[in-house]
Amino acid sequence: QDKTVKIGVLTDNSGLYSDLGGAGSTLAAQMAVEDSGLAAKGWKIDIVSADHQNKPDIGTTVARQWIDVEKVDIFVDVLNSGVALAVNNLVKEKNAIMINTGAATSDLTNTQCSPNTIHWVYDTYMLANSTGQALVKAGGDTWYFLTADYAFGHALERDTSAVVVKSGGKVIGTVRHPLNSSDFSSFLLQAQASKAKIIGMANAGGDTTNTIKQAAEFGIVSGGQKLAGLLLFINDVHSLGLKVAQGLNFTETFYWDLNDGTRAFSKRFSERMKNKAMPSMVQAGVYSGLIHYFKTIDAMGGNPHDGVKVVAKMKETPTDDPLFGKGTIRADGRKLHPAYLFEVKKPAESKGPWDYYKLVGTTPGEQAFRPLSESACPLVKK
Amino acid sequence: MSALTDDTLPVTPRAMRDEMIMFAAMAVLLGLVPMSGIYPFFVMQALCFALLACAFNLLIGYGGLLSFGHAMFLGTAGYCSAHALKVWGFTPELGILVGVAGAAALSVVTGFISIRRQGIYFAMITLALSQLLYFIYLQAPFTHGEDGIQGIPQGRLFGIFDLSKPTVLYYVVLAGFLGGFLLIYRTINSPFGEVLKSIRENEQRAISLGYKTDQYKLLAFILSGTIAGFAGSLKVFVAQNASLTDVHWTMSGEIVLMTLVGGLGTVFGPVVGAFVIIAMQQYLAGFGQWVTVIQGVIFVACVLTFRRGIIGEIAHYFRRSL
Amino acid sequence: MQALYAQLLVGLINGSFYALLSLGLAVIFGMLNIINFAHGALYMMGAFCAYFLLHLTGIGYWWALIIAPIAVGIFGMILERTMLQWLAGLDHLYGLLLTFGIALIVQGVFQNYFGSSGLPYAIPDYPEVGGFRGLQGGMNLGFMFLPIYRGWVVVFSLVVCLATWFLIEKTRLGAYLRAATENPTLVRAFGINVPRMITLTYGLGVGLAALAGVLSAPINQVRPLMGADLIIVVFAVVVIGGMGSIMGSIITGFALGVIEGLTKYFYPEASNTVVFVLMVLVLLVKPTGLTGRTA
Amino acid sequence: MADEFILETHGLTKEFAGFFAVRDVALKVRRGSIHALIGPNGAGKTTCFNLLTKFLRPSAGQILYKGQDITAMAPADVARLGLVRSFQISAVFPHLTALENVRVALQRQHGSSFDFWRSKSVLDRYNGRAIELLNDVGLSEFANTPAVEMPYGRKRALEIATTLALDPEMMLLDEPMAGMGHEDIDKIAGLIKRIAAKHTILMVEHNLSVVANLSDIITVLTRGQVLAQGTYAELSDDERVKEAYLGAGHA
Amino acid sequence: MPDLKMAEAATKPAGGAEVLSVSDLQAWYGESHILHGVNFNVKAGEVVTLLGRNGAGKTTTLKSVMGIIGKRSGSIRFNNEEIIRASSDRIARLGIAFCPEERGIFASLDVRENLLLPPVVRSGGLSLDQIFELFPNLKERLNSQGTKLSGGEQQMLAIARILRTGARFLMLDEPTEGLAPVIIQQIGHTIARLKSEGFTILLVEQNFRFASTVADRYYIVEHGKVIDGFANSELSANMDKLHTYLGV
Ligand SMILES: Nc1ncnc2c1ncn2[C@@H]1O[C@H](COP(=O)(O)OP(=O)(O)OP(=O)(O)O)[C@@H](O)[C@H]1O
Ligand SMILES: Nc1ncnc2c1ncn2[C@@H]1O[C@H](COP(=O)(O)OP(=O)(O)OP(=O)(O)O)[C@@H](O)[C@H]1O
Ligand SMILES: [Mg+2]
Ligand SMILES: [Mg+2]
Repeated sequence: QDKTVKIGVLTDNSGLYSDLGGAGSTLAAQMAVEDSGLAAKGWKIDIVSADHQNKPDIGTTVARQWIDVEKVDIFVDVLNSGVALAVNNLVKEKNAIMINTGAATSDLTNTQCSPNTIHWVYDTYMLANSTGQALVKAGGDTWYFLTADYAFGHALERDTSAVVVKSGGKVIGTVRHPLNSSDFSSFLLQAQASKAKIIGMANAGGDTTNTIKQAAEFGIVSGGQKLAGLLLFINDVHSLGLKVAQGLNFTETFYWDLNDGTRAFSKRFSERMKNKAMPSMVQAGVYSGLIHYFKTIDAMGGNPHDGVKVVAKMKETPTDDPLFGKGTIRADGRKLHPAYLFEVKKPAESKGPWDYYKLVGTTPGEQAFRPLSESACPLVKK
Repeated sequence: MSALTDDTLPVTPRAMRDEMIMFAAMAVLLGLVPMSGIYPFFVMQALCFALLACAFNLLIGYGGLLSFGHAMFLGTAGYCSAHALKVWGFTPELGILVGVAGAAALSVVTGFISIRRQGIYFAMITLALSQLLYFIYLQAPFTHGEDGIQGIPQGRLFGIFDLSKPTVLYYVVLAGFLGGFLLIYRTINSPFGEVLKSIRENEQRAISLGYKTDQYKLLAFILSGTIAGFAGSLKVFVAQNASLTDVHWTMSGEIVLMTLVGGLGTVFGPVVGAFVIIAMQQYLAGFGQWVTVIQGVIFVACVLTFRRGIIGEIAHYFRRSL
Repeated sequence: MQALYAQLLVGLINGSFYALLSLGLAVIFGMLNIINFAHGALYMMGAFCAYFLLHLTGIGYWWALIIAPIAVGIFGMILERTMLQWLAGLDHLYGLLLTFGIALIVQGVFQNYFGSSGLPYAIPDYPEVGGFRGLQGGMNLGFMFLPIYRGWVVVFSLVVCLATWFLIEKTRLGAYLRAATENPTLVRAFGINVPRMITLTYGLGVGLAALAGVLSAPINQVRPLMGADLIIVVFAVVVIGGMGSIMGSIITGFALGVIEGLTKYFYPEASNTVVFVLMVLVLLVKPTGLTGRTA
Repeated sequence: MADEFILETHGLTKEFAGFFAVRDVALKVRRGSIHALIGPNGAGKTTCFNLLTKFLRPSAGQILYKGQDITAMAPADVARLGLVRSFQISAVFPHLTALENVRVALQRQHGSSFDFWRSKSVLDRYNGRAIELLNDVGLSEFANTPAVEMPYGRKRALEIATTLALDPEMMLLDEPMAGMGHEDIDKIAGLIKRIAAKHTILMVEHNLSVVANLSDIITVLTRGQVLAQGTYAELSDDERVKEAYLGAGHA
Repeated sequence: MPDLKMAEAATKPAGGAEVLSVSDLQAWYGESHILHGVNFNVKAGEVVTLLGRNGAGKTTTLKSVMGIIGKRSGSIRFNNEEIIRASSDRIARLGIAFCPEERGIFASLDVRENLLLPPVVRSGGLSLDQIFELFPNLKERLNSQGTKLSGGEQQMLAIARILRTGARFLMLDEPTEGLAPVIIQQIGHTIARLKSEGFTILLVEQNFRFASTVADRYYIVEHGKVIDGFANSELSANMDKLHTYLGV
């Protein structure tokens, strides 16, 4: 029996998203290997990692070389939708595996779904759905969108508007800002003037954090309007500081302080991180996904090099790990687990660094993600 | 722009012979790659960038025009080809044609706007134009924004060569590269090239001799942009995607870096530079966070210590032009 | 209509950042003939410097406004002495490439140590004067809520811009610098210590970038890449204003802020591109920019 | 008329922000003559040249070349009509060899300058003519020297060779002898004399012995206006010319 | 070198202390060795002219004294201070002023700024009024861009601006090039006047006729060496030699 596997952590090590994945993803993969106990059972597991610099062509070249030369079996992380979609095609062509924990695009399990890919942590549909639904339910029934003017922003806005309307709310306006703006005051003034209860930020990364910071300055939150982040991570909150970020609402599928399992893992993780950071949901996803993968190949006994076969097996097996709890993987490659709506604590409520979130609501996995009935994935038999 | 060219030596018949020998050696070496066990995709990508850098070098090294927006031709041709191949279902040769035509059209327009500007203004206006284009591509629906055009079919070139076979693809790319390279080489050493050099040296004087210098510069710009576009179209077959990174200004910076490392205004410098930089990107990818820092260090080291570039330094050492 | 006033004012505020940054660039270009691609990185260093001062030593905003530009300025002078100096007399291209490399290094190093998402920096809440706590809070102008801090930014940068303009255009320094750009050997042969003057000027330009960094720290995330994209826009401002023209960049900086503000209001999708379109138009009509000296 | 005078200007005027560098100049250059334009510094001689070769646009007036109105033409077109200039500050292509410098000019005349697909060895057929021209100005030994490495005087000679390569009907020479040593001056003067057999020459020069030796007719310009015109002998007696240009001590 | 010895003998001090003495000066442009041991001296209050063919190394000699040639060796003493190693700004502040042959007018400065550019190193320079009296053209064109001046006006400006600085030792590289005869005469008068006021002047000239009206002594430069020298009084005796050296 061939009991060797190679894991490729393909991530952004140097760019905009390096805090989310980057070195932390590699660490999470290592911890998964250590915790799997497979080495004791005669498995030989190697990890390679590389920086795709958020460039699809670099990503595919590295990935192709990994598959052809280094014999990598499985890709994890693969942040950045552009890179993820490119690698998705390649992995399918070469019959390898991708457990994507970093990309936001829900196309990975919709039009672009593949028998070789599992989308683990989150996607735009889920974020829109969870945040939109929960906030409307809590009384935030008028929305104004601040949307980054490119495909990703449009998708987030479109999905969220649909949810808002479906839940009985109303969208009273939208302003589209260019990607990577440094100043949002004009847009915020327009949002403020709209008097909407919720200002939905359909953007990401630096755009979102700057929006939040400047919203605080223009007294938007203190004026009674609420900011809803449609894609925000704990690292963003950490970098904003509670003073500015307090009161924000948004969805994540992992938080270090959810339960004993998450706390134990996160403590071990952060001790080994250079800057003592807690794991992001992307990094947690790398760990969780690999644990499930290891369980599956161990059960198969060996020869884990047929990607389609392994993924099919993974889909058959229910998932269970300390970070995301029990869950399943659907036919379209979507991993299901609960989505949590968090609100950022006030500075006074926080007990220390990284103690940032209050849990506001939970949506079960089956309701949080795009239902199969709406799926355009050819793998789904209707 | 005279400081740029202090080290270029006049081309003598002997230099041309040296260059032909170098070229033959390069062609043979590259031809042997698939048998050598070297990973062909790496070489293919490097070849595309090498052609791109050569095209850029035509403009700066021989026309004295620094374009800081050459990525726009790469990206435009890439998007055009990708769209033609994927959405319209064109054959590879037609796909390439569409890409090259797109880049050529773009170079006519941008060249017309920028060519009358001098020196640093030229660099800035090309940078601005490419940035303008970047934002357009970011928002245009057919490019799929930051997701890019993915999974482009490779097809059969002229109905014969199956491009999904790496070896076949390799030789097609190699042939494309060598063809482009020869065209550039010929341009540099043509009657037109001579006029271009004299314009770079002293434009006022060239005018007083009756040359309409703008027309010559424009032709050089169009040639350069078109060949850069050809490189972009070839790259589509290698990477099988077309994305925003190819039009971003950092890509333009990389093109400059490649040419600089290899040797500005040398015939083979851009090729060597492209291989070095692409190899670095591939092999440093494992170094993670330090990639950009290392790239920066190379820039600085290059400018400070071997400004002539690798080939330039070698040529200077042997007092040859390469 | 009221909303329009608000947009104009907000545009003016952004304009003051453009003005400060392009002023520094213009000083460095006009006087040293270097296209300082590292400007964005140095701007970022200014912001980080303010952050370190506050979080490591407890030194607050007001002192940071003085210390950070000086510290970063000294860093710039070291760069000039150790690297840029050797490029004197070479083509523009090399200065541009060298500073591009420096920018990559500086940004890369910061990113390695501080991650990409950035660090917080608050608006100063001291001294307390009258009803104001430092520069926090805002006032209602009727047509908009103006954060005090934004008002401060406009006024302060205007003062700095004019002072720099005066220093360079109205004293002998400017003539020395311009002459030294053209023919440093000869100026030196007139008895002027050109290398030292150039070093100090680069320090000044860099200091201006750092100052803009400190000013922006309380309103933008302090991120390693905060200057990377801004720099291209600022280049455009300098080009439109006429490379090397001090007043040109100041005016264009403020004007661009306003134009961008209006675009954000009427056609936000184009607010990133408007500057480049403007630049192409200006250059087509006036090749040397609005106030540029002939090349 | 057009036969007799190859170049005529009427009311030629150039104003720079209120300052008249050239004012209402009527110039007639006879075909086949050597016509000198002299005058104190700042009189407007170079500006005149710039106007004639279209490097500057006249504020007013008209320029006729071979009877054709060239007032609104582009500089390159004027050069193509056979009206070619040299510069007051030497203008060569510094990193090309002397031979290549001359060849660039020869090439322009014979077309094919846009041919980027042909080898430049097609240019070799101009080498013979280029070397001939270099010999004429005494630069044969420098044929393969890059212009930048040549002494100043030789650069001037090279510039003349390059201009001659265009075989212009009319040459405008702006201080061709400036900065040259005596031997060179004699050489170039001889050269100009020889050229003048077939070409018309309009020349600015401060070296009086050269002007005296070479020129058929002299126009004196002061403050942008024509002060006098005549042969050297006529003018050296003219009090106004003495005062404005030659200076008191002039013998 | 019997010639040179003769030359030195012929130029034994006619009075005044040595202001500048250059011995065994060698200079290089990059790789190319241009000056191969130049020897000469200039005494206080003298006008000394370097003559020589194009490319002989006259300009290079002046530039070496000024400290703006990259590589040089030998000895240059100015008022008994060794300056071969000094930086050019320091040399300027010692009181040497240089007017280069390519004029060095700054395009980005207007005429006034060009004129006022060189800092005053010592009192006793010409006032602006005196300068305008000398070169009336400049007064008219004060606000014009420096390089928009006519060639001759630029030459005037280049000379004028160093007269302001108060340096007592002037080096003029072909100051009459491109000037009209009237102006050349004026410059001749100026040099005479400066000399009478105690200025010391080192001149490089092609225009031998002009040089002969102002110079006290001549040195002949050829192939990077001083090969001969004589005083103005010995001029007629040396006319033949001059012919062979310069082709005058
Ligand atoms: N572009 C310009 N802008 C402003 N003034 C100018 C310009 N060009 C020339 N002038 C002025 O016009 C006058 C005539 O200049 P021009 O160069 O024609 O003189 P010139 O007769 O050639 O003198 P020289 O013998 O010294 O070369 C000068 O006073 C000069 O300052
Ligand atoms: N920048 C330079 N690089 C290389 N060689 C140079 C340079 N400048 C001058 N030379 C060479 O040095 C030699 C001496 O030049 P220099 O300028 O001193 O001569 P000169 O006596 O002043 O001549 P001229 O009368 O023409 O001004 C010449 O052979 C010249 O070609
Ligand atoms: Mg003139
Ligand atoms: Mg000289």
